[in-house]
Amino acid sequence: MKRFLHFLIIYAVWLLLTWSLDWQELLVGVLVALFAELLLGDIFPVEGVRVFHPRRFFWLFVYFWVFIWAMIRSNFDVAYRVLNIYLPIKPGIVKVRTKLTSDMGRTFLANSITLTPGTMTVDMIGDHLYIHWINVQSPDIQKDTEIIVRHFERILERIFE
Amino acid sequence: MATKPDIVIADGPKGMTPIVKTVVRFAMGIIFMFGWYIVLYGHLTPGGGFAGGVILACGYVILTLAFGKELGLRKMSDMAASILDNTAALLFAVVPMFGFLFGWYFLNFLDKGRPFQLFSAGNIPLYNIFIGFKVTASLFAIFMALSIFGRFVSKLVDEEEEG
Amino acid sequence: MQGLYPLFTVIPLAAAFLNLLVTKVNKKAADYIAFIVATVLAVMAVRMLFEAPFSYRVGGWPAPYGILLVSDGLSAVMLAVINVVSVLSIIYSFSYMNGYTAKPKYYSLFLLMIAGMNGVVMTGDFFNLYVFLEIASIASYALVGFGTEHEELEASFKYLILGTVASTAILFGIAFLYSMTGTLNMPDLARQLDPMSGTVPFNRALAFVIALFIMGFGLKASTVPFHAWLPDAHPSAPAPISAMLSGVLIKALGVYAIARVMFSVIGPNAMVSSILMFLGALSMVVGVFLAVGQSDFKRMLAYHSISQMGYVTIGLGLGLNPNVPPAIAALGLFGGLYHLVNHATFKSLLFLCSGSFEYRTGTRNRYEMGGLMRKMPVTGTACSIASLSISGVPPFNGFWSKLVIITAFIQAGYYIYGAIAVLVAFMTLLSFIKLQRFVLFGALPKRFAAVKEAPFSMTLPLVVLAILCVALGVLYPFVDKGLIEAARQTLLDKMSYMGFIIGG
Amino acid sequence: MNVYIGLLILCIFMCLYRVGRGPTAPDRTVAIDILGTLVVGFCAIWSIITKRDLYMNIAISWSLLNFIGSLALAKYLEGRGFDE
Amino acid sequence: MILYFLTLVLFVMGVYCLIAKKNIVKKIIGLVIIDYAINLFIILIGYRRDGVAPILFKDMSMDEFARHSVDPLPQALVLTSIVIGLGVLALQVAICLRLYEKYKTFNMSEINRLKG
Amino acid sequence: MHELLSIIIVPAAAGIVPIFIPRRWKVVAGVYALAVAAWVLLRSVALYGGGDAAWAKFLFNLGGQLPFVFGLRLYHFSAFVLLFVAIFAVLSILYSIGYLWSKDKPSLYYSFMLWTVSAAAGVVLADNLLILLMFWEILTAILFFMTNMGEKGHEKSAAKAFTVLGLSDAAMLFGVILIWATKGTLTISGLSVSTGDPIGTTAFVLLFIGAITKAGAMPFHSWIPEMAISTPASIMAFLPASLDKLLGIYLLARISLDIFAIRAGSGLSLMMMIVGAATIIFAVLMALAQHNLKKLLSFHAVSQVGYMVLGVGSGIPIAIVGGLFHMLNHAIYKSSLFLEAGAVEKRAGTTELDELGGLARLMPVTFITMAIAALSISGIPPMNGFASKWLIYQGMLEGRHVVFLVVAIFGSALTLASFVKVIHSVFLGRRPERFAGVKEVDFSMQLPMIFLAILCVLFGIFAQYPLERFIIPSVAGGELVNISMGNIATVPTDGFWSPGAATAFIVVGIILGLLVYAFTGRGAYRTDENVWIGGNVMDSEEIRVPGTHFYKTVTDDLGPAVKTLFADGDKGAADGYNIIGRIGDGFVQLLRAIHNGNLSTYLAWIVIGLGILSFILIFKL
Amino acid sequence: MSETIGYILLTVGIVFDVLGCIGLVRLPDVYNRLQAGTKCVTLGTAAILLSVLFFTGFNAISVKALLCIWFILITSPTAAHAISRAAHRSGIRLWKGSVLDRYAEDREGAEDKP
Ligand code: NA
Ligand code: NA
Repeated sequence: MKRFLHFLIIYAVWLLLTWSLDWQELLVGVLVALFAELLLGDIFPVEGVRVFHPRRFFWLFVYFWVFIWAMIRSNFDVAYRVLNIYLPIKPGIVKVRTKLTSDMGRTFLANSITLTPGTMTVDMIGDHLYIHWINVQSPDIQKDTEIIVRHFERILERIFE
Repeated sequence: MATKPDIVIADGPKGMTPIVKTVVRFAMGIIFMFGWYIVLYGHLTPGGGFAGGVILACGYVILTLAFGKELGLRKMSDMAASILDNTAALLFAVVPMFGFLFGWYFLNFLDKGRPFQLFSAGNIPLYNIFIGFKVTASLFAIFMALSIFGRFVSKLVDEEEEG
Repeated sequence: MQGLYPLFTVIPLAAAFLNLLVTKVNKKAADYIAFIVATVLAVMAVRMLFEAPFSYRVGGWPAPYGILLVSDGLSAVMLAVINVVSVLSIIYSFSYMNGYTAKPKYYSLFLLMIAGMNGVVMTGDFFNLYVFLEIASIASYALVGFGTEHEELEASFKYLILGTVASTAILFGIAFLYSMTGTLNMPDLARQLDPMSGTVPFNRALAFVIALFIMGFGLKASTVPFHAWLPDAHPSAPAPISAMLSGVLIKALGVYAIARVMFSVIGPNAMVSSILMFLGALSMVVGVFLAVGQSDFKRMLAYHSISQMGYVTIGLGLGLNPNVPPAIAALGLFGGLYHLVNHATFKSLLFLCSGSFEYRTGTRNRYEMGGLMRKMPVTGTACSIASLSISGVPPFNGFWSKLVIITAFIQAGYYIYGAIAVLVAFMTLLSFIKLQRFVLFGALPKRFAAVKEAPFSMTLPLVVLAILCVALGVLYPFVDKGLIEAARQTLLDKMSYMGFIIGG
Repeated sequence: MNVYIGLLILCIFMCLYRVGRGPTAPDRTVAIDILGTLVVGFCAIWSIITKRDLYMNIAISWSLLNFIGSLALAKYLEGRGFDE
Repeated sequence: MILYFLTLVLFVMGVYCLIAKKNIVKKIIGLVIIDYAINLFIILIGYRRDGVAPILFKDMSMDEFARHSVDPLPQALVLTSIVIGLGVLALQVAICLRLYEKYKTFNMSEINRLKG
Repeated sequence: MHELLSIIIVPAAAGIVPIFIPRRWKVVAGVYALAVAAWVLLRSVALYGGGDAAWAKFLFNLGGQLPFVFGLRLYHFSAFVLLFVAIFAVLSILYSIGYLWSKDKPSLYYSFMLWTVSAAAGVVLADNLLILLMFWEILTAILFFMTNMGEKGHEKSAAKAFTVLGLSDAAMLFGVILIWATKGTLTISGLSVSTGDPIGTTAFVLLFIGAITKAGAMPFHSWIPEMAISTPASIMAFLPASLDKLLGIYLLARISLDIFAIRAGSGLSLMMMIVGAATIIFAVLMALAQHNLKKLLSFHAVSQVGYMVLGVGSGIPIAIVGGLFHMLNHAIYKSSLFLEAGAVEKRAGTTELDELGGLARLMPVTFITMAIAALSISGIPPMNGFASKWLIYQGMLEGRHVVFLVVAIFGSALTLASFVKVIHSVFLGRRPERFAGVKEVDFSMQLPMIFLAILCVLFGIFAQYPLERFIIPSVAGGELVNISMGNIATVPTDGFWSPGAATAFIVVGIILGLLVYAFTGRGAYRTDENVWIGGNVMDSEEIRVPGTHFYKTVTDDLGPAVKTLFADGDKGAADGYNIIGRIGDGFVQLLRAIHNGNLSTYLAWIVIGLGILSFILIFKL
Repeated sequence: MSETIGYILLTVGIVFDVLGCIGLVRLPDVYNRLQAGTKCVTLGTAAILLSVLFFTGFNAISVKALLCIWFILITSPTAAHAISRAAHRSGIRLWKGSVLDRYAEDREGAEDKP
């Protein structure tokens, strides 16, 4: 099942790339996608296909906009700090805990954090994330977790757990 | 060892952080497909065998970087690489010989098809495929061969210019 | 037969890879594949001598769009030389290379080298010239370093760097040429650069291109001052490879390329001619003096290659000279080509002999050897014949070619060059007398008491080459008829070379 | 369009400044990584100008190469062999 | 024209690096720079203002293509020379590392057993 | 097969046989070789009677333009030289049969002998300069291999000989090609080159160098003494002493009188005469300084060549005749001397003058024959050496070359002195004990010595016969120069003094020589009885004063210049070989220093080279 | 209409790119530079790629552009993470003005324990 979905994903991307419905392209696409699947299907993360469940997919959609919004905010934040003559920054690396268990979820979380205001994931050990924060507000794990992780985590749970 | 499925190796301690690993696992299939896309469309868009081969080789390199040598070699062993390499080159040299049957060496004897179809330009896609295989195999082989000397790489930069 | 012309590059290429595949199954197969392929090629090449001139359009595309292969007197002669020497070296390798691991790789590189050289002498456009040149060069870099000992690696690296610089210069020149004419097809270029009917005048850009070519191909031909890699590289390679490098590679990639470019494409030019003659004389003198000072057998031979290639270069230079009567120019060019062929025979023979001596005695220092004539009669005799040939002693082949060159120069009124040629011949004789004295005659060291003659597969090529040395000298009249024709074709038939652009 | 291209080139020069200036190896790495992303943007603009999709192929390939480069450099910075 | 000049500068830099630097690796880098300079030069030769890549695409007539497309041959040449350059580079690095194994140094001036 | 061709090919082919004759049948090989040589002798006698002959075959056009004709030509001069080549071949092979008894590889030796005959015949008969040169070089190569057959230390002398000869051959090659390229033909007959233009002059000088190197005149003489020590005497007697003289002077006469007609008083003629005179005087001085018999003889061989060069080079008919006659005579007495030296070496086991002594009674034949040869080389009447030298003196007188005359006479005076010394220290003087058992050599060796001695006497007393029979016809009839018996009526044909200033000079020369000996040889008289010194008997070995002592006086008394000459002479500083060698070596070391194995250096060469090339090509369009 | 959107997106993208690069130049240490660079340049480039959609319409080009967006959105933060981690592990300290470094503390602790 998982592998078939993986095959489908690849095939879909192929169709987008070739952007035509000529029988030759369809045929070759099948071959290529099959080849890719057989070669690499086994390391494809299973959560990658879970998202096709309608409910999860809906939350993915939601997450997408949340994420975009955060990202835009983050950019203006950076713009502010960079353009300001006095460089108003108070950087440091803080530690936060995540409730997510799946690799996929954690990866999404980490990358989302990296792309959102003033924070960047430096490392992830166990369920702890080390985050470089351009403007550290408190050294306390709980509070940082609230500020940085929570609003993503809530949605990501629904998608990947 | 040989029985151990790749997924286990992928989750193993070697290689980079779970974040990187997950991303690579997630994107790998599509990268691979993209490489073949470039190869197969070589006669319609630029690139072709060589560029596509480079991308495919890069795919293997990413695997090696993210999961360590073992998985990379599992996906393409030294033996496989050299065989693939040589077979591709051999075919590339031999297939045009059939052109002699039709008069000229390298004669493009297959059906040319309509322009802008995938199966147009007769033999050329064939050659692109051979080149693709060859470039993939040999580049990956080179990477592996050089990565064995990884120890030197640091020295190679540390060594100070004399005079 | 003409229809199969491309096979000269295709077969060795295919065999090189087939080799690596098959030897995964059976180790011994490499020997047979290499041998069969080389033999077939040699036979075909000799056959081709009687087919030239013709041209071949790869893929059937009309020139100048397609890839053009050309066979005229020059290419035919080169092709024959290359493939004959190759098959002999490969036979020699059977026993000689047993010492090395990775014998299959060795054969594959060897075949690649052959493919590259054949391609260079066959091709009719600069694009493929460059590609094949690089194939052959890369194979030779790898083969020089094949022993992976200190010296081998060092030599290989130096050769690699210098050779790459040369290739870059050549590529640069080709690009320049293209930017001026918009084509890389040699006959087409010849037509455009022709002073009479051409569209492109002989401007300074073209002069710079010529300089680049002289430097690039001159380095491949080990012309002083671009020679420094050769005395390191040639001795470091395994003996059969040394024979190939000195015997044919520097000719195919260097001299042939220069001749083809200067004669067929750019055409006679006083300045180029005088430069080539000067460089040739310089190479002759420098090479032979350095050779006299060597104690390492193979290194000495390598330096002699430099000086002997000087003869070839100087001959070509005279051929390029528009100010001397065509007959004399042809004589000079003929001398150069003839010496090229002769050098291929006796220099590869000498290197193979040095290999046999090293194979049995384990040393290359000629002062440590001695009295080997009694122990290894066949090798010793072959070595003597080759020495006499290279030193220009009648009636061996070397004498005639040097005679022709000197005569041509005196007829053309270049007495100094003639005198230099004579003196260098004498110096060559000297250094080979020393060789005879220390290696073949003289007292046999105790530790070589048990030395035996080399195995059959290593003596056979020696015998064949020795016979060639004698035959090419004694049968001079026939050689004259054969080669002078090639020379004339190269020199005077620029028109007909342009004619190849129509193809067919 | 020229304005945009000019600005992009400006960005590229800023990155080059960082590449040259350092001071540490990671700084250079970062600069190179970002340079790659800028090149992708450049390809996009070019494909807008020429209306050809081949530049998008280049863009994708480039972002892939950039990713590999960053990973490799990261590994190198950690002082580990590429195959570990 | 300025581009040609920049190519020349690149070329000279490469030559300098190749000759003046003693470290093998830097010599190799110098060669690579030279190689790039040449490739750039060839590309410039093939470059044509408002030129398009030499690939036919669907909504383009043949003669328009002929007028606009840049010369395909330099691109082929560049591609080939890149491939060859890659091969040479691999060989260089391999030999250079083996040299390091043997001589325990990257200093070329210490690697001269062969002289005279 | 044509008769001329057969003379070259038969010995060449026959020479292959001895290789397969097993070692223990040396004598068989020797006899076989003797037979072949005899055949050649007979043929050449027949040819000599037969008058002129020619044979030619067109081979090819070099590069389609220069015709190459394999031509052979026999006329009086060549027939005469060929005849004596054959005679000396027979003699030395006959001698070798006995001499080589103990030597190694005799069979190959005989092959070389026969091949030498063939090559020499080729040189003499060739009507094509290049063919001539090829046989010439074959002779050089054979010499090299034969010297390599000698005892220890032979490689060095062989290599040196080969170097010098090879260089001269290279010079000749260049000269020949100069002629070919400018004249378009190689056929000697009917080839005449004027020495007016530089090309002609250069060509002549080059060929001249080739000729006198083979003959062994200064400054290209040094290979002969080097060889003399380690080379078997039979080889020395055959090749350097007789054959090379014959051929060298043959070629000299050929070029200077036939191809380039050098006329008397011209610059080139003067050059040749100076070379000749210098050779005479310096070589004889070196000879005086020698301890080793063979080496001494070889220096005399050099010095005598001086007379021939002087005579032939002068361009004066009578002197030319004298020079050629001296060539013949020299071949006779000098090979004789070497054969005797060989005999002494074979019996006494050494040729060191200091060790020898008192062999006269033990080896009478050797003693007498050597004495005769010595007299004749010193130009004492009525020996043949006198007759030919005498003609040369007369020529000098005719040409008013007083200086050369004096030099020539002083030369023979010193020759005389040095041979008195030789006779004294080898055959007279006190005999060391260990020579007690020495016997005369066996007959096969005696025969040639005797024969040659007789020739010495006969050609002296009845000089007119060889002159009329051999020399004059060779030069007469426009072959070389117009000359007939009439011009040289004053030759002392009956061995008596004839009036004339020359006679006075001869007398002066003899007296001078004896004075030199008497003055310098004082201490050399031996005392027979044991001498008491401080009451105990000294071993007579120690008080025996070797005859060579007196040469020290020469070296001391003849002034510092000569002294330095001797001082360096042994180290070989005076010898061009070493000088050129040193220069060349310096050049080699320089070049090797430049190739310092540093990659950057090589790259710099390339870049600079490219720069220069571009500059030349771009700005010197 | 879509042209205008395209230009707007393009402008935004370029602006963010410039900002990111300014940050790259101005900010004190490698971690801050990463922050600025990664965020802005990623978004900027994504915007540029998106603008392709509005310039060329929905066709092969824009599809590939979207594919490219997806790709850089997942790769560039990953790369940033890898680099920053590597930088920290290769011993690059934080800027002197930084307030705390839990990562360093924990790693030193981990190293002390065994
Ligand atoms: Na030489
Ligand atoms: Na030579």
